[in-house]
Amino acid sequence: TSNDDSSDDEGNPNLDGGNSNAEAGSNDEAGDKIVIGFSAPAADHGWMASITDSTERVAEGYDDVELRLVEGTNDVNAQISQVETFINDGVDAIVLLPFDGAAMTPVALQAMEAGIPVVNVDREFDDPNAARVTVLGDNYGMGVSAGEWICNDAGGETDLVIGEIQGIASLPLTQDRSQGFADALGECGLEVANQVEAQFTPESGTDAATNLLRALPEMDYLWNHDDDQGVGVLAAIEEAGRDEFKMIGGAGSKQVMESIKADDSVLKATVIYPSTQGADGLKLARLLAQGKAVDDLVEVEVPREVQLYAPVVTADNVDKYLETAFES
Amino acid sequence: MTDSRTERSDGSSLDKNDGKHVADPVEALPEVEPTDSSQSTIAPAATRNSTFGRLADMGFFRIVGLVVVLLLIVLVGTITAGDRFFATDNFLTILRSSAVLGVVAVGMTFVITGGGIDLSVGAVAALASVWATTVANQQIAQDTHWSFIVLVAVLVGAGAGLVNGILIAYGKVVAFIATLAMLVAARALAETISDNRNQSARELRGFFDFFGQKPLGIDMVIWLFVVVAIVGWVLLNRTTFGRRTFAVGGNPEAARLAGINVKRHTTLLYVLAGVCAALAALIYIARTTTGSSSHGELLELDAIAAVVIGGTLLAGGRGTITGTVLGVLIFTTLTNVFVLNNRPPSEQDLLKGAVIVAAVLLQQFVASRKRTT
Amino acid sequence: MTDSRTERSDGSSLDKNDGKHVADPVEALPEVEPTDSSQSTIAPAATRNSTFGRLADMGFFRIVGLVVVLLLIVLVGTITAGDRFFATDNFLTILRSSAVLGVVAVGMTFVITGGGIDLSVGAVAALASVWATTVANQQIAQDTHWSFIVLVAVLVGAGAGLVNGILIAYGKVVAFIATLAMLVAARALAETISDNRNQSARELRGFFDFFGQKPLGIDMVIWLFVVVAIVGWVLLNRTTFGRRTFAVGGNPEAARLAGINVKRHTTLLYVLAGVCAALAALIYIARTTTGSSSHGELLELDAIAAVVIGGTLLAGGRGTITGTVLGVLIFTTLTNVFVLNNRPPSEQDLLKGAVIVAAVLLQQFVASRKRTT
Amino acid sequence: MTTLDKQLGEPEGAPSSAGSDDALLHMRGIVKQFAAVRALDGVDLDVRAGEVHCLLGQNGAGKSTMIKVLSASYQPDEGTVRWDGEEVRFSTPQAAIKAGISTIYQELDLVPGLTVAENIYLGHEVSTAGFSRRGDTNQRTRDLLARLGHSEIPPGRLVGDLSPAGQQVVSMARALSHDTRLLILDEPSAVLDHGEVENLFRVVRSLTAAGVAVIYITHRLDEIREIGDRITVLKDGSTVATGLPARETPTSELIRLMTGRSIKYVFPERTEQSVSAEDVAAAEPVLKVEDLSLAGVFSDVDLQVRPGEIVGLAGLVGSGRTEILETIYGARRASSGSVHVDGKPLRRGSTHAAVKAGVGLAPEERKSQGLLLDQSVYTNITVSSMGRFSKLGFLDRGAEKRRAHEYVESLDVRPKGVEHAVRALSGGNQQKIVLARWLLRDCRVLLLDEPTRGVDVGARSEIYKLVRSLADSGIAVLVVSSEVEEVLGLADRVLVVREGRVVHEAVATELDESRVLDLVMEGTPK
Ligand SMILES: Nc1ncnc2c1ncn2[C@@H]1O[C@H](COP(=O)(O)OP(=O)(O)OP(=O)(O)O)[C@@H](O)[C@H]1O
Ligand SMILES: Nc1ncnc2c1ncn2[C@@H]1O[C@H](COP(=O)(O)OP(=O)(O)OP(=O)(O)O)[C@@H](O)[C@H]1O
Ligand SMILES: [Mg+2]
Ligand SMILES: [Mg+2]
Repeated sequence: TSNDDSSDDEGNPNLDGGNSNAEAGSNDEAGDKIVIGFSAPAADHGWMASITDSTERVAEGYDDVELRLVEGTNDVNAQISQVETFINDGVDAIVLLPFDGAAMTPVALQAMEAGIPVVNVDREFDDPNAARVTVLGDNYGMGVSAGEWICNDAGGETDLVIGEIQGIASLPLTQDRSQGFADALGECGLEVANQVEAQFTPESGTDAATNLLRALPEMDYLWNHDDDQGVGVLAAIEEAGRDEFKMIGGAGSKQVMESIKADDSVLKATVIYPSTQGADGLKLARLLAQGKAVDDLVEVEVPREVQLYAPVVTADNVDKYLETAFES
Repeated sequence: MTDSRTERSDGSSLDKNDGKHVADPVEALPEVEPTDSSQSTIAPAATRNSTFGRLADMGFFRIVGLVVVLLLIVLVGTITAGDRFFATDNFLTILRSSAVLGVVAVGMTFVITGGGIDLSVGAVAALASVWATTVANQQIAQDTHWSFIVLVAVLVGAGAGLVNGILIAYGKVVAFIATLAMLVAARALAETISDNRNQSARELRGFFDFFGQKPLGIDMVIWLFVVVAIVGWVLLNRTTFGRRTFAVGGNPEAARLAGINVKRHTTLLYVLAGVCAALAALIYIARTTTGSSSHGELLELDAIAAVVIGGTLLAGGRGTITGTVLGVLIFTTLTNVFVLNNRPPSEQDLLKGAVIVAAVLLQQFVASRKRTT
Repeated sequence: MTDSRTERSDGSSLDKNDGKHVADPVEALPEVEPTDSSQSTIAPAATRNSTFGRLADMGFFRIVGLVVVLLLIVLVGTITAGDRFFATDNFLTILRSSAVLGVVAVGMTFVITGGGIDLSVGAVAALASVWATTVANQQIAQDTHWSFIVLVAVLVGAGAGLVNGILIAYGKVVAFIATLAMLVAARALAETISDNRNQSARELRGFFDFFGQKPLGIDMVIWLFVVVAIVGWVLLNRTTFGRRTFAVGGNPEAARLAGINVKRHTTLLYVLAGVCAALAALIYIARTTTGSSSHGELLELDAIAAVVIGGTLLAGGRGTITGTVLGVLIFTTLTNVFVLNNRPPSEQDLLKGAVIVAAVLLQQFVASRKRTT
Repeated sequence: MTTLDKQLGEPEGAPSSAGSDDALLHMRGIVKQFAAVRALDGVDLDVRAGEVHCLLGQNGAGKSTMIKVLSASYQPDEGTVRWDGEEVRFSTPQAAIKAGISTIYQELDLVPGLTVAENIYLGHEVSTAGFSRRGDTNQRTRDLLARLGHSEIPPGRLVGDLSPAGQQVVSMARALSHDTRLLILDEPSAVLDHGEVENLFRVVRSLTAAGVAVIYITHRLDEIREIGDRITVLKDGSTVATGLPARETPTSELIRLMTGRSIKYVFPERTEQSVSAEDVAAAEPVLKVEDLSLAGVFSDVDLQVRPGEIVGLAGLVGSGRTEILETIYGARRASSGSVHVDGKPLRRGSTHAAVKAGVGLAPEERKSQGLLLDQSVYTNITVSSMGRFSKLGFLDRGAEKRRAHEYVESLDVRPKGVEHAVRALSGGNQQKIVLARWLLRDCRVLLLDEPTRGVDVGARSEIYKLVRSLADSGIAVLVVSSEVEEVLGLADRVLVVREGRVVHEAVATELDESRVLDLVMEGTPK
């Protein structure tokens, strides 16, 4: 089900723009000078900050790309205005990670109608015509991966207590993750005992975990949607002195992977949610604007949709992923 | 004016025989001999202060201060971003993005002038947007007329405002707390109704046809902002409602003793703010085609900041719609200039904080300079 | 003191020859026969209800109202969650999660009692947490002593408070706006310093060893909260600083005329709030092992709500640390009960809004009942 | 020097050359300019140790501003201050207090949320290392209050709970809690009744006997006779006379100096009513109050006021007269009883209904209850009659200003404009604005609570004439006043209130001052 940008297969972060992959094809050779607008939600946690940073770094690697980076905002009204400004400016392509996919659809349509290709990253528009390319993490798949890992690890037991710490509950991506998690658990006869909400921040992770640990005095597995908040979750677990359960994380921060590698806590695995989506989006946008195609595909156009894979990282395979990991 | 005075100076009104019926109480007043006042008693100050010292003038100088700030930002924008900034399209973009904040800030101006504060406007806008776009309501709107969802939104906003107003005016809960509770509750209700999902309103053809119009090349949402601002200005400055708002905010006890129904008036102010939030919800729907419980987060703080920067007194009793509109434009133009100049996000916020403070200080400086001259 | 008075009571000061030196003029007053005063009607209300009527008593009844609310929540918790709720461990959990809000709310109580407001506390806590845990500072702390990062945090908090205070007291920028600007700017600065990353402080062994202790089985962060609350209580109720805080908040003009340096005092209040925010930052670091620019989001609103629910007057002049602590506990206990019962977040918020309003209304009811009896 | 000074020649009766040396305080050429107003325009003042120096002047003459300059609440723009032989410039109120200048301001400047003891020692708390010593503070407070003759005020009582008179005592105690060499009293008697004023004078006398200098500001000329030594008269921000002997200078002369004109009677002259007493008696009462009670404050008040009649409520401070007026007006909700205006019952607890029915109230505390201080004169005048100037809710501001201007003219409010903020007006002129509001409204019933408190002699007689002519025009007037002379002079009928009950009712001409005082005091609680 997954398609992937070439770089990930080699376990080699292609974040240095044109250099690393240069021999792979001609795509990274300088083309027409283009301007790309990039807008994302407020970089209020590591994953989101990494989205912006990696995009910026990739853009810096291309001499032919001028990146217009605007202040991340969680106000759709402000984000709409940013895109409108891009349209007024007549940029060559727009990479958009919407705070709210549906709400940003009209203005994305407007951009497309104005002839500016839009690359939609992570949070999906509700109209397929609003984006030329959609780069998606697999949120539902993330939940499924986490659930399947637990099912495997549990080895058929069914009276297990499972906790879940969500990210911001009102985001569709959170609901997708929880849905995937519940569905996968259902396959092996398990269900979530208690679900609490955090806000992708360490502080909210601590608060949510503290209370969850009270609510579930005995627990077998805990899935935490996000490794940024996971820092706080782990601190709360230590504070409570609990270690009777196994925890699986989400997103795949460097710190978490190091911890998995060291095997020094309840954290045994994490499900990757690539923070390089923005950078991928930028690369595709560049190709679109310069009329190129993806090198490794036979197809002469940039594909319509790219969905990134959500692998589970454990102590066994952590080395493979450690380098692409973001710092939370 | 002058004739009526000469009429009276003949002294006939001192005739006390028909004392029972007095058409004009002024007639009944004792006369002061003109010689007295001419002799000396006019305070030296009185003659001097005919041009200064007027309340309206102070307001005027504050507005001048704001215009200066706005022009400075425009200047910086033009220098740094040239045509990209100074273009009709860009100005329309600025105005479109001002619409939500502007509409809410007009309502907030009334509440603050009346001595209150409303932290719930953003959450109420979210609630109204969600409530108006439920499947059921969209169905009714399609069966009847698209304006049905306008009606629903306005009713939700007014209802939330009414609850705020009643808690504050009759329940004597302090406004900050009552509206903070409403903030929390309204957003939670919006989440419950929408089940945390975006509610697409794309099928409401009539609604989007209406908001898609551009009379004189200007978007409908901008017209809505303009109309709200003008109506707000007239209401505040030219009607008894506005006059009462100043009185209630300036000294509620004195207003009450002057015969104003302070509680009812206070309640109405929050209803007004709620209706403005509902209009903002319509703008959200028009611009995003969705109703969502996450609309308008932190909108209340921006609105209060814009209102206060505009020169409305946070303690109540003094308020200006013109200032509020300028405050809103300062905010949105500033953001626009940042966007055009590609500044890193954190720097933008740092500068935004500085500009807020600078705007307030500059206003005070201009006003105080004018006062001492 | 007493000796100096007896010295003077010999009446020598009545000698007008050395009129330049006048002793305590009060001594010059003749004693009045008791009959005189008993006839006076100057304080009839005083004689009428000597036991009630003191506002301190009013405060007492407000506290009773809060305790009732808290007990109700505890009751609900015990009924619905049984042992899982009513257990020492759980109470410690509640207290641990109260620490941040509690420490900040104590500082906020001072600011609000002094007639101000501070919206920047959450952002300042974030800034202090980030600044104290930069690589460079952690290195210095490891080379010297872990308390170096405490020092850095406190200095950052005090510095931010100082800027707030100077802008407000000397620059005459209204507190809401000045601290809102600080909120925006401090968070932006925190993001810049940390580059939006969590800064792990795990290597600070000494720091975590210290905060890992549990004297009497109670976590260090809880002790910190307790100490701050007690120091705050003493400072507010038993010192001239506290007395002056009431005066500055209750009637700043009167305070000025009484010779209090109102501007300096106001500035100190914001510094105090900044220091409390810095202590909260330390608790964040201790509990999450990271400094992060995302710490303390919306903390200011929760703190203000807790303070006002506790019975401190938002307009200034009346404040209670006991009430604030109860307000904080009501909030955190409520959340705990919800989580133990596995209620969805939106329902929690809906009820939270209702509880805020109910707590305020109940307090008023209890207080007004007692006043009329 | 102003032209007026030249007219008057040298300030009269001042042994200025001799006085300057032994003067404790010596102020010369003080100028204070506010935004638009030159409040002080070269004022001179000499005060000697051990004297009571009275400061006289019309409302707005600059008396309060002068003493605020002295106490360093304001900084003067020009002029010199010599204190105890040395030229000084106090930079903060604290500095003035330290030098021995204590002030009781016209607006009681206390903190309502602090206790009596805390207020008295505010700014110089009794403390050790920053910790307040409450026991000591309370003990000292008790001593102070006892010496002031008010040991019944508990040190722990909140000041906000005290009556204005009680607050005045606290202010006094606060002033005396410092080592005072000069005590400034700005209209202290305004909120005090007869007995309290006596008590105040006793305190003042013992202070001067101890060598303390006192500056005393009042609008009641009889008080000056009783307590004053010398007088300085201010007019329009400058000194027109200084060092006048307080007991010898004739009243007419003082009034002439203050106002620039002669006024015969300070208190209203008993003139025959234009409408005969029989006519009034025959008329149906406009205001009818039956069995009105407010739990814990007053009970079973019955009274009637007929058109053209002025009814006075006499009583001690704190006897509940203010509450009676406020309850009639609906500002407080009566616990029982009824109020009828023109035969129609008034809704309880609604000022709105009262105003609609034609009732107006000029409240006791005009700054906190009567006026929108930061708003213009004309909005303050028209606030209760907005309906008259509006169509469909839209106001005709031109008409408002014109009408307001007429009242400003006819009531001789100064300055004359209608667009400046009421805050800038002096006390007496502010009172006129409140009255103008109800004149404009065409009230049927007018409730006046202490209508001449803080009002100068000139304005006072104008207000008396005004009230009388209003009554003559058919309005029913109910007046509360703590000045017995005023009640007797102004009212047709007098009700005496004691401890929340009407204890006596009589036609004014049948009463005299001592009789009223007796009735007022009789059986006060022991
Ligand atoms: N803060 C101020 N701003 C502007 N004008 C002021 C201010 N304070 C006083 N004034 C003006 O200064 C003049 C003197 O006022 P002041 O209060 O000293 O009078 P006063 O003699 O004490 O009168 P009263 O007897 O009514 O108390 C008045 O015209 C008044 O309007
Ligand atoms: N808000 C209040 N709380 C408690 N007691 C009050 C309050 N207001 C007034 N009182 C008391 O009610 C009584 C009546 O006061 P009121 O002010 O009506 O007297 P008054 O006759 O009008 O005297 P004054 O001449 O001072 O106006 C006094 O004992 C006063 O202390
Ligand atoms: Mg005065
Ligand atoms: Mg009274």
